[in-house]
Amino acid sequence: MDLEEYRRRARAWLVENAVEGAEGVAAARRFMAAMYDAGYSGISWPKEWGGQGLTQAEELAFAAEARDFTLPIYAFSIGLGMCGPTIVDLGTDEQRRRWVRPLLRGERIWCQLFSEPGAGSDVASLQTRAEPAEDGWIVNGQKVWTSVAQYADLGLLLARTDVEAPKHRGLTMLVIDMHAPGVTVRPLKDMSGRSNFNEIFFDNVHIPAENLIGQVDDGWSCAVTTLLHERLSISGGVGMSGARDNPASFERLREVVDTGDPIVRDQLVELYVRSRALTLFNQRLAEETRAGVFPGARGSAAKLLLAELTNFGADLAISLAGPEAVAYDDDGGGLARAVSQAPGLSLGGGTNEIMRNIVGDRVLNLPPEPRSDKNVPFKDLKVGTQQ
Amino acid sequence: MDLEEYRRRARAWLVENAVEGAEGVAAARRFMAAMYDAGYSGISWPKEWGGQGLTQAEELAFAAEARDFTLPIYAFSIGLGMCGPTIVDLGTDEQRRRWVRPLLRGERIWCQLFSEPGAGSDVASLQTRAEPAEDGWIVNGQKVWTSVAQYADLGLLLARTDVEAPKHRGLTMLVIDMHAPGVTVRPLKDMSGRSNFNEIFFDNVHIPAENLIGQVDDGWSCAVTTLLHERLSISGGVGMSGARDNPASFERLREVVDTGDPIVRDQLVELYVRSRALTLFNQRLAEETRAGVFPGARGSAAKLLLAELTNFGADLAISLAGPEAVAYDDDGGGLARAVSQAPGLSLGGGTNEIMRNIVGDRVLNLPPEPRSDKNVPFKDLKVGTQQ
Amino acid sequence: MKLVLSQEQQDLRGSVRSFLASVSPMSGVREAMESADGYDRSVYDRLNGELGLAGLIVPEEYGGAGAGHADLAVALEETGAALLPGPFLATVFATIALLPERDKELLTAVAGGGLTATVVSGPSAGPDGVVSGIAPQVINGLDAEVLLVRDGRHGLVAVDADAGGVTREALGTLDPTRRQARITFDRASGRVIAGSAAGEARSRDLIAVALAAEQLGVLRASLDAILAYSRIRVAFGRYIGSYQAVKHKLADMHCKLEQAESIVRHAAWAADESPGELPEAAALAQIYLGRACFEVARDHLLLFGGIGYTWEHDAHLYYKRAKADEVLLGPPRAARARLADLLEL
Amino acid sequence: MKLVLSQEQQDLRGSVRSFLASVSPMSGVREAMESADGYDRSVYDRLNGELGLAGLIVPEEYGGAGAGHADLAVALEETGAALLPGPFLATVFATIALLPERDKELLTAVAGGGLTATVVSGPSAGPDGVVSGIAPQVINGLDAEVLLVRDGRHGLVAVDADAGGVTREALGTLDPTRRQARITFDRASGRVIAGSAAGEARSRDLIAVALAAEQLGVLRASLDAILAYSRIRVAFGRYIGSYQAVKHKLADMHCKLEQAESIVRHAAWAADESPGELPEAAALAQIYLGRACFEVARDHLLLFGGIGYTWEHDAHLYYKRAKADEVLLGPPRAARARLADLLEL
Repeated sequence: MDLEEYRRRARAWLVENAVEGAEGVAAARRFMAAMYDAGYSGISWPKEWGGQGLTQAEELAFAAEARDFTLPIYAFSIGLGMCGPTIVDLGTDEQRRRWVRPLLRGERIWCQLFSEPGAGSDVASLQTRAEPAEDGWIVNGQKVWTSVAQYADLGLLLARTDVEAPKHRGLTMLVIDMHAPGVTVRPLKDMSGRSNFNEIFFDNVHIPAENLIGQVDDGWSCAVTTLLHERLSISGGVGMSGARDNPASFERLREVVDTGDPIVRDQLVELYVRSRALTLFNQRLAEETRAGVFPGARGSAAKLLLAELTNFGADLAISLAGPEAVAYDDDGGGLARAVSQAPGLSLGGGTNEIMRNIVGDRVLNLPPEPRSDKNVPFKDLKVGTQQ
Repeated sequence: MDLEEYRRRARAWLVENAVEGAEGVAAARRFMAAMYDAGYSGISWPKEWGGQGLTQAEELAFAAEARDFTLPIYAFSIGLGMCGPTIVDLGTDEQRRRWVRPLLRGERIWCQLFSEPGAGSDVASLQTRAEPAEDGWIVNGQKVWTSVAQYADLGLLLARTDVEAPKHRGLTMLVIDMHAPGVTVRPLKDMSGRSNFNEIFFDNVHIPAENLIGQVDDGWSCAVTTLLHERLSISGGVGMSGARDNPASFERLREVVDTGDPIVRDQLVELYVRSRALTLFNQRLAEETRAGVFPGARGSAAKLLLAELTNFGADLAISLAGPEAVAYDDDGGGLARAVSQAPGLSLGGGTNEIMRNIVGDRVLNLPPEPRSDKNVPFKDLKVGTQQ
Repeated sequence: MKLVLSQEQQDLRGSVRSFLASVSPMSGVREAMESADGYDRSVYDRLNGELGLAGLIVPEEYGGAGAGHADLAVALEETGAALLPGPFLATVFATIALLPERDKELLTAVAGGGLTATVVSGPSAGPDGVVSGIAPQVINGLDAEVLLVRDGRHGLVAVDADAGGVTREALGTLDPTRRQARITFDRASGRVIAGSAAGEARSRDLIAVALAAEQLGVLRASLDAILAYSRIRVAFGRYIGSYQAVKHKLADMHCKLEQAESIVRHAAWAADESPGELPEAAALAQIYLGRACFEVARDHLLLFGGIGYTWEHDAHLYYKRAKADEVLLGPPRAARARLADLLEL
Repeated sequence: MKLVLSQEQQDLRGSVRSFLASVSPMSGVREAMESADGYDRSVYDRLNGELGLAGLIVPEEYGGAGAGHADLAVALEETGAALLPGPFLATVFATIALLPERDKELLTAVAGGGLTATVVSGPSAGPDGVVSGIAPQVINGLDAEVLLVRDGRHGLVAVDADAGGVTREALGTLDPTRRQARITFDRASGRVIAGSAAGEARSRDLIAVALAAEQLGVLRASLDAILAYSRIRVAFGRYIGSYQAVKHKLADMHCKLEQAESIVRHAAWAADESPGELPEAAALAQIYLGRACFEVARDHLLLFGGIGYTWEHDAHLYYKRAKADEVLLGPPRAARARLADLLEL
């Protein structure tokens, strides 16, 4: 089947099945199961573990068609974007068998447990401890910024197993049962008033030995794999869609502001120029990907630009709309929400500063900054907030 | 005499003596001598060495009046702003006697010899050597960015006397006779086509022992004194005058661009806002200075803002004026010159990056960046450009 | 020109600052903003009772302190820095509107600290003081006891907030620390206070300067908060303030603060001492402070990293106040167009 | 849509790049810009003789290569990166203006590499081809052998540069690598080449895309130069590229390059394959590249430090080309207003 035919059939399936208004976790599970049965879950994942064994080309073709629909699979985004690919890359066959197919069929929801209050940009300075115990580990500590944890069955955890080693060399990756005794999930309210994230507390949680991913104390290299998948899954979608959903987008804004004012017109042009510049960059990256050139760290440039554009747009929108944007009836407030959510894009998935470091180091091959924290035993290291 | 009376008399003297059109070094010497005789040279400098022994208040009052005139004393600016104050602060009485009065009377022109091709922002990594010789030193090396060196009689030199010591601890400050054998001054053409700077080459130049300023190998602390005077003398004048001389200033630009266009009007407003913001900041610093609160490193913020404003204004001016700004008759080209000279303000007297470091470290008391070059013998240090 | 604080002004700053730190710390602000009224009336009463802030610029003959706008700016900088909820700024605006008319009744009541008021634009009034029309957005419209309707033809009309024909509806706001309301007037009766065009123009400028002073406080408090954090937060083994990415951004924010303070001091000085310079100085203050305050508040939030994105952290309250303040008196382009007119461009 | 180079285009890029590196290195550019003519005619002849660049987009029936605008963009990116002096861009503009009219005589001459031309705006022509008026600024006006006068009513008029009534005066220029002239026409005789409004509109868009391609080259070369330097220059014991102040600025410059390249590829693709999208794509390219190219060239110069401020260093040549290019087709606000019209704002 050629790609056009694949795309046509995918679209037909989506038209039939991606009905509006399906919400909640149960609907998500049902939709994942339907996608799996139709062969659209894990399109480029290995057939052996439950995928379809097709190429990136088909994966991208389906994604391109899916952009016109709202698929109710948000709860699976972390599993599909990060955890699943990590298991496929680094798991044992036994682990792949246990976890990949249930994920693709919507039976297991995953979350990712890396960030901590004292370890944001600097993930490797995390303090959650996993201590050896009979037939496995006992985990104590706290995680934060965890999406979909409130629904999750399983979590991909990074914990410290050796405090004598330098910080990158004493971490281990484990899969944790989110329903196990001692796991507490607490929603975290963000500045826009939503609770899309959670805090997770571990109080003597037992993890069985067979849930180890990779090697003990080699968790950092596993995490690098996961983070690579995270960045690809963020930058893959950036700037490609969603303009109609964003009240601060050029398309929506032009309908509400006074374009008779030359200054307003000129500022809308500026927003258009920046939006279009990023859209075309993303389209070029997508073309390259289809041609077999993977964006790698260049995706961090796209992510940085999206964060800046989102903040620029929300700020501009309110300045153009004026007082009514900040005091409104129940049906208003779209722009206020936009400006309250915009900073999230500059913080989630790596701050703007981290993105610039990545672009500088990995795309431009600039000399690295001297590091003082690489060879010090973790227990002697300054981490987090020091009063 | 109260300050108002002082100011009135100063103005009367300036009206009488600061005639337009006086140019050249001979005129500068004559004008300095006249200023000295009238008591306006070295107003706040110690009486003992040739100054007037008055306070900063009188110094600032005279400077404020002088802004409305063009004093032909450019050749003495380095001596008055940096070298002289360093001699007054750090010289022996014998040195003060020898050098201060001749400077104030216009008999000796000074230049400052710190920067080198491999040591710009990082002045302390300079490589010019001063080796002990009979009754003094022998100097070899090269300096660059030296204003008024083509007229100079004397130079304040920073040279390396110990390559075994860490870079800040092997420097010595010396006064060099610019007419001595082995000193070559070559004009350096800048990007605007002017030759306001020079390169200086030293080929076995002898400096007598009595020309040592401070202690051997303690030149860095002497240089810090000089650089402090430099920054004060730059920031003291910034944003306070010269708008009429700058074709990219708000005042000049408003006369030539199409203010009927709302976009042009809005951009002129932006230029006005930024110019006024800096002017008022400088006026506040001046008020504080008059009240006895010295700006210190806050002057670096003013210098940074002036550099950014100058570049912003020149860039904007050409964008507003359009094609005619970049292709012109003999009597045009003012804006082209402005945009060619603007970067100079971001580079001379410390780059924008150095200014931000200073503001961050000394005004905001932020933690210092780790330094790897402080305790390494200079001869083992990487400096300059490494092919 | 006077761009530095006098000793008296430094004392005023100190007393307002320490008062707010003890009486309205951020924990109190959060309680107040989540309460039904949105502010703590007892804090407001103590502010006026103990510090006499409501009467600060009211002439002594009406029971006020007779202080100048430069003094008012010092106080507003502190209430801004503390994100004080409640009708203090709204009442300052109303006081400014009343000053040129020297309305004894209301000025005396305000100076006594017993009256809250707010300025209302939109509705129109007849010469008999009967007001009709809608004011789409009124700051502290639910809190004010007197509504000062500004009518282009008949000057100010004071309407009792409880008067017949007055309907007030709460609005949703970006800034949770300052409430707004829509107020509908349906033949509501008020008292006409004569007004002049010159008085109105000056009031508008003084209101812009007062807001700019609050914004200066918001800006400064944002910068101070992130400066403190950047000295204690570690990433990759170093304090984040030692990284150039952070340090240089903070240096740029400091540059904005230096200029912002200079502009506010100048505008407040002009308000007191050089009325001819006031219109330009006020427009400059509105334009510069609106932008600089938001930019600094935004960057301070971003530099906090993930913690700054949480509801529990205070960063978003400064960010939202800054953005709401930037458009409080209209879209920024309106102030810019006004400055262009003043400059005769 | 096609935003990545084909193998043929990569080959074209390689051959133009290596040709220019050997035939017109920066030392040659400096000699040329200081010479009387401002460029080296032999370089121009070899460019056309060996690479056939002048005829690249001329249809094969007139002796050209019949290539598309996407190919032209690749070539112009390289001549831009090399700051090639001389009438290449001017002749490309003239060729673009001639294309819709398919004027055999001139297209054949251009394709042969033997003719230099430039487009002239300002003067007006009669139906008999007699031209009068002043063209205040014409790029390579002294170098061109044929002046293509664009008259709103009668289309293009080709005037011999040596014709009677034509007076050419050299102008001072910000950019020393591209000369401009004022040309006065006093009843000069030319040949009328019929022109259509549609053809003229398309030509204007294509000229904007061609210039944007040159600007992409200037941008990329500036960034490459400072990237290389930041890897070898040491300050305070470290390579300057390891400092976040430098690294993060370079990352932002790279982001501009990525977007700039995407925009140029898209506009060139639209020129060849999707004429309906061309006007918007061309306006976008003119706006984005004008600004991004100057900003990157400026920042590259500043990051070089003092050495970048010297005449001997090449940084200022890129900076000046970038600024001159930004206003070559008019002030930026004109392109922005045009885009607003196209977007029906």
